[in-house]
Amino acid sequence: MGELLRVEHLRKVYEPATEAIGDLSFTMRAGELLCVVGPSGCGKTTLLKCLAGLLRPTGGVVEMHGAPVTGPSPAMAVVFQEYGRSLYPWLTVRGNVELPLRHKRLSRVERARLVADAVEAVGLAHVARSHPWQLSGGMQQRVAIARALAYEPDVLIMDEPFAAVDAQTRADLEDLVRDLHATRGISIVFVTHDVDEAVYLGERVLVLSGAPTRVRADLPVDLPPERDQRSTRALPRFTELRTQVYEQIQRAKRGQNVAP
Amino acid sequence: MGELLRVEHLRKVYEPATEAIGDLSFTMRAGELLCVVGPSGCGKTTLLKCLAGLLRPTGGVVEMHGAPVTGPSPAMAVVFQEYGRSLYPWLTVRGNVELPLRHKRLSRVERARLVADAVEAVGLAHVARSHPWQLSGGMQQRVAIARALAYEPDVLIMDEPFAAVDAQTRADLEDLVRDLHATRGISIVFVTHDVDEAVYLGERVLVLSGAPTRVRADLPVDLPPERDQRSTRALPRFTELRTQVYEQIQRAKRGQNVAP
Amino acid sequence: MRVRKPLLGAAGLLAFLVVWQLLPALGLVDRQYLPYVTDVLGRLVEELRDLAFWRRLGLTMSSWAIGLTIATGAAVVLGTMVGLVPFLRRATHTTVEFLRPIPSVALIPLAVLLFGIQQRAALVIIVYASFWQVFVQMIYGVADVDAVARDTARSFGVTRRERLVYLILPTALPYLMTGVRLAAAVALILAITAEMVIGNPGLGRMIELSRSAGDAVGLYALVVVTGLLGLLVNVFFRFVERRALSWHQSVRGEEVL
Amino acid sequence: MRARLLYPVGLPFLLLVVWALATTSSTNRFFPGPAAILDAFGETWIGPAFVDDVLPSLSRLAIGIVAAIAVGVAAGTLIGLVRWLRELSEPLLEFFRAVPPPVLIPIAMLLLGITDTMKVVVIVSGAVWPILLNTVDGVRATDSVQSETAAAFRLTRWERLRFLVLPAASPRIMTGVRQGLSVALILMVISEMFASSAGLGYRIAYFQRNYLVAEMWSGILLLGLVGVLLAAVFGLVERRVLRWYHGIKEVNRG
Amino acid sequence: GCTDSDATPAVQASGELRQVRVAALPITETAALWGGIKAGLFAKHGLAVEVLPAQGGAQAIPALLNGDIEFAIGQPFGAFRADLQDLGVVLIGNYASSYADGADINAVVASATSGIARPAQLAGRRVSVNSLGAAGDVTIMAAVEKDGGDPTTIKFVEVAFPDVPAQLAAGNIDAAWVPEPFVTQLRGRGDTFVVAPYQATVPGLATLTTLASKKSMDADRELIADFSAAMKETLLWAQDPANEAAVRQAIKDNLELPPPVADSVKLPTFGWEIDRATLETLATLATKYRVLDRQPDFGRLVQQQ
Ligand SMILES: Nc1ncnc2c1ncn2[C@@H]1O[C@H](COP(=O)(O)OP(=O)(O)OP(=O)(O)O)[C@@H](O)[C@H]1O
Ligand SMILES: Nc1ncnc2c1ncn2[C@@H]1O[C@H](COP(=O)(O)OP(=O)(O)OP(=O)(O)O)[C@@H](O)[C@H]1O
Ligand SMILES: [Mg+2]
Ligand SMILES: [Mg+2]
Repeated sequence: MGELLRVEHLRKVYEPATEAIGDLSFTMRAGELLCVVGPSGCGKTTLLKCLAGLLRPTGGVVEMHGAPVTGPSPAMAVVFQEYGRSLYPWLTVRGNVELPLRHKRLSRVERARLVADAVEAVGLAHVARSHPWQLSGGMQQRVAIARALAYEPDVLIMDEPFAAVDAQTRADLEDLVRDLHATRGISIVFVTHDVDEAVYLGERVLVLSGAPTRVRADLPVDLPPERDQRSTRALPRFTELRTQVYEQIQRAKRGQNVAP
Repeated sequence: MGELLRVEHLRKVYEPATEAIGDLSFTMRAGELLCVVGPSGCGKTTLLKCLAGLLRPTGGVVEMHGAPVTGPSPAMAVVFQEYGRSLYPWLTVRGNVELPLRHKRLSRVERARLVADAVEAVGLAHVARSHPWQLSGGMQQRVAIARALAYEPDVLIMDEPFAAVDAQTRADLEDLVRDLHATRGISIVFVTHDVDEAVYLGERVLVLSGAPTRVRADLPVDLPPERDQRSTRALPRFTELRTQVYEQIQRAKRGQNVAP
Repeated sequence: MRVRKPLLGAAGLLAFLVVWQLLPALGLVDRQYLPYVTDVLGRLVEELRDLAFWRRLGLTMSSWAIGLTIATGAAVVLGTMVGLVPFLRRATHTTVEFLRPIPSVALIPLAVLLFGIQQRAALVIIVYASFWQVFVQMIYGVADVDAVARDTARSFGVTRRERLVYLILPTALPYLMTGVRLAAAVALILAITAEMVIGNPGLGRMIELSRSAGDAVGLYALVVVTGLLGLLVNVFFRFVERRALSWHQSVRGEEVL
Repeated sequence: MRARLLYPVGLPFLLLVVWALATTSSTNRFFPGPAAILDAFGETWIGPAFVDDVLPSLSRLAIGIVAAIAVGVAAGTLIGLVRWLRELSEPLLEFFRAVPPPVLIPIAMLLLGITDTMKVVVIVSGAVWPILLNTVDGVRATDSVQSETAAAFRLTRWERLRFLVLPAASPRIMTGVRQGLSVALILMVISEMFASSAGLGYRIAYFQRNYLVAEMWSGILLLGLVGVLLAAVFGLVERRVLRWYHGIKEVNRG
Repeated sequence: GCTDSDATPAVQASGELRQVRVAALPITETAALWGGIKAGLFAKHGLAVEVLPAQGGAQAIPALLNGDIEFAIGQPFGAFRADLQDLGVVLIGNYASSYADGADINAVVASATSGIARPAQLAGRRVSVNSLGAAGDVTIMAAVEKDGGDPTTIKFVEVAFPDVPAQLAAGNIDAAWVPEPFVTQLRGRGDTFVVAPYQATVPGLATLTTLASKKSMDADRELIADFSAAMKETLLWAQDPANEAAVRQAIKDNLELPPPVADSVKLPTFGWEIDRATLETLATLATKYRVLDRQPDFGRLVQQQ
């Protein structure tokens, strides 16, 4: 598979003077599952917004399939960190999930099926007719996830998508994501604060330094592609990797310089 | 120490027909640190709002220090799950933290010190003059935490307060909470989805069933009161407890009935 | 970037002036009824050099300012109260709906009866008309407080007064700003209309005089003056708004791609 | 149930009583009592006057309101969304907004004749401003995360309008419409005070000129009633359009 | 440099003058009053008069009744209406009248395209007056009937005098009742003079009269007497051709009229004596055409001073 994303010397300064991203370079293959971790406030959300074409970088290049990203691409879906605010209170759960499908020339039946499947997958079939403000925090977050799933994107960008759900649901959703990735070959960029999650899900973990952020470490996850909540997490290599990532974050937080 | 909270046959139905809390009874001692876990959407936030006097129960009793709770008490501080919306965009970080202190007859100097300490404690001293919408998600959440800390409450109610912060910061904040509890004797009700966190922090873990919620299990955490991120988590008893809690949640999700 | 906005605005005005000049020039409208812009502007300059004009302008603007201040003050206080207390809101609903649409013009005889042919009569009319603009906005604004934000205030035991100052008023501020801008325009319109109808001295009377004299150029010059006044008022309130609402989406929100 | 009836009529009834008491003790001819006005109301408005004066006025009002809403929302949305357009047109709009409608009537009469169209245009020319301004503000205040969501999912222009911009601005738009309604009613009266020989506004002006004080007050009463009726209809529409919004408010009060 | 068009040489008479407020329409006819004040005729009688512009009886009469003003100068029809409502208004004198013969001060003018040449042809057409239900439409109806037309078919609309030329030209109305200077202006551009309705039906009809309230009549006889004497003198002064220039100067000083118009505008007959007969005729016509439902009580309304 070819190169999907290329980020080179990316830099983003929020006016007047907050340097969120210092100088960031990495590439990502098509079909890869890349996890991004880093200290709070280091610039992960900012990076995702630049990748998704929602924010114009101050400097550097973001390329997708070799062409510079100038705006949101139709092949991409995003799950926002601020899940609550990304749902439209005037639409029901179903309406929110269906909304992005409207311009996807699908038959009515097809569309209904996609929506129903996605809502089912996140375990919200029983509240499909409720409005978002009638749901709990975790349920709202799952609506946002369902919306992205139903959209059937080629690239899925997720910003701490499981922050507000319980351990069991989280495990189920993690497996759902792995499954999507494996069967449909979707490329996924996944931001998380949970180091175990990053290692369990990712094929590669990108550790970012504190703001202004740089790449602090780029660790390939050499676990078998067939993963399982029990056995994979019990592997010694898993523990090794998670310790490695954890230490990198800790150093990033302490602001140590990146080894060249 | 005496009884702080008594909840008896609590029931809450959202109009028209969502039964969030079925029949909930438990008590809590003053100075206790109680962790609440349960499946997503089971009614944890609803419970906290009832405890805080923000929501009127449909049935049952909530008593604090022997008197029924009819409205918010000045001795209580709450960290909301929807941290973003609980911050006022027209105030700076400092302004947000300072706001609840204004009616606390403190000298200006004293107040400034409290604010500075709290903001420092959550690691946001460098952005004290920014507005909340200029901050990342995790930073916003920490502002909400700082606000509750500066308030110096007797009872602290926290609804997934660390959902959006990185592993390292989370560990630091966990220790901060343990420390507050130990040195100042604050009573804390702490909702979390992280089972490890619940066991590490709590003196007792309350596991709730799926909605309409009941108490599924009420487990005392018999770990030594002196805890430490490395050694405590490495204790065999810790692993035992976390497996216990995890299994209870899993069963709760599968909707099995509570053993009487 | 700073200069872009006024430049564009000026371009808009200029285009309008050109169209105006062309209408009579191409014979689409008789110039007796729609005189050339150049003539009107010429007259305007003449007026601007006349002290009497400034005196009348002063009279009109002082009624405007006094009326607007009273109306805004009263509406903010009453609107906040009615908006916050459900009992008041429900009890006053029909009465408000009844009183609001009563044309201020129809109240002129009443005002004259109470206060005579004086500035105070005009003030009553101005206050009455502009009060409702702010009042309605205030009620809506006060009701728009975010639930989580409000619960936050309640749970921290923030006092009533502080809640008002730090939560409710900031939430209602964008609404208030719109209300005041609307009210400022309405007050100006009524200051002038009242002078036209009641006949107390000011710009309105000048307009009525040029009208009855069939002096189209003078009439349009004065209409332009009223328009310009409205513009100045808006520039002023926009400035205040940018100051007061720097945190608000509509002010900071221009960055999204 | 009792409270539901008590709230809408309670305060008006109280005011009516105060008024009646005040007028029995005073002999001022310009303040007739409620009984006299009610008499005049029956004599003046019930009968052919309703068809000749009131109905045409109301239909012009209705057309004017619909047109003002259409123009105000369409233009407001466009201006709110397109920054350069806003900057281009803002001074111009402010300019026109400040021109008193009575001054515009002769010009409108010239261009459109002494027709119903002229009166409708006058109504629109005043009622459109609150709607337009509120729409602009509402559109501009759309939540940033919500618009980012729309951008990320590549909603088309039309979908964005239909599912994001208009619903998000709808609470503000409804505030504007509510204010526009009363302005429209006022302008209906003013437009009939010029170049007219029938209509509700004309009648009121006529009574006023002829010191038919009770009749004049009955006209004002009728206007007030029309206002209440408009507000009631508006309330119904608003509750439908803003169901989600009131839903949230409802939950918050819970 | 700057100008100040308000700055008129102050003619403040010294001494103890009694303040009097008079409401008058801002029209050319008021020139007699302004001129008389400037000429010091009121000061001679111990009065300092302030002229308040009122837009018509609807504004002036409430102010008169609540004591905000002492006198008002207005059309007799306003006084008729007020009397019918028992408001307690009295006519204490005349002010201006139309001409019994010769070119009158107002007329019905038809647009050239309407083809109207005589009063009877107004039947069934759109005719404008400045205010419905007053002397204008009553006398026009009488004139049409006199000429053999059906007055009930005329469609009257209200158009303010200054708007008439444009509306006539646009074809929105067929004919209009206008005073000077509009009559001259319209005829000058080719519109047709149809009839002078006052002259045709009630020659010499009063156009403006002086009003006071019954209350002040009873309470302050001295003021009424002083003011009446001053008014009488003023109107005589204004009627004197020797003072015409001063009267026209008063127009220029107080109204924003272009000087050529102010110099050429036709002035009415000024005089203090009320011609009660013409007023009664007018009221009779008004009752006939159902503009009024009964006759005012002239015995109490007219109190010539
Ligand atoms: N709109 C904004 N204006 C100004 N500064 C901003 C804005 N958004 C973010 N920042 C700043 O940019 C930096 C990076 O923010 P970002 O949201 O990308 O962090 P993050 O890595 O997503 O953090 P978290 O894990 O807490 O969500 C932070 O220091 C923040 O204060
Ligand atoms: N305002 C509301 N109106 C109607 N139903 C509501 C409302 N708020 C919550 N609910 C329902 O009540 C139930 C419990 O909600 P609650 O927010 O208490 O869950 P929670 O335990 O906090 O979940 P999470 O962990 O996802 O935050 C859910 O089924 C939710 O749909
Ligand atoms: Mg983030
Ligand atoms: Mg919750």
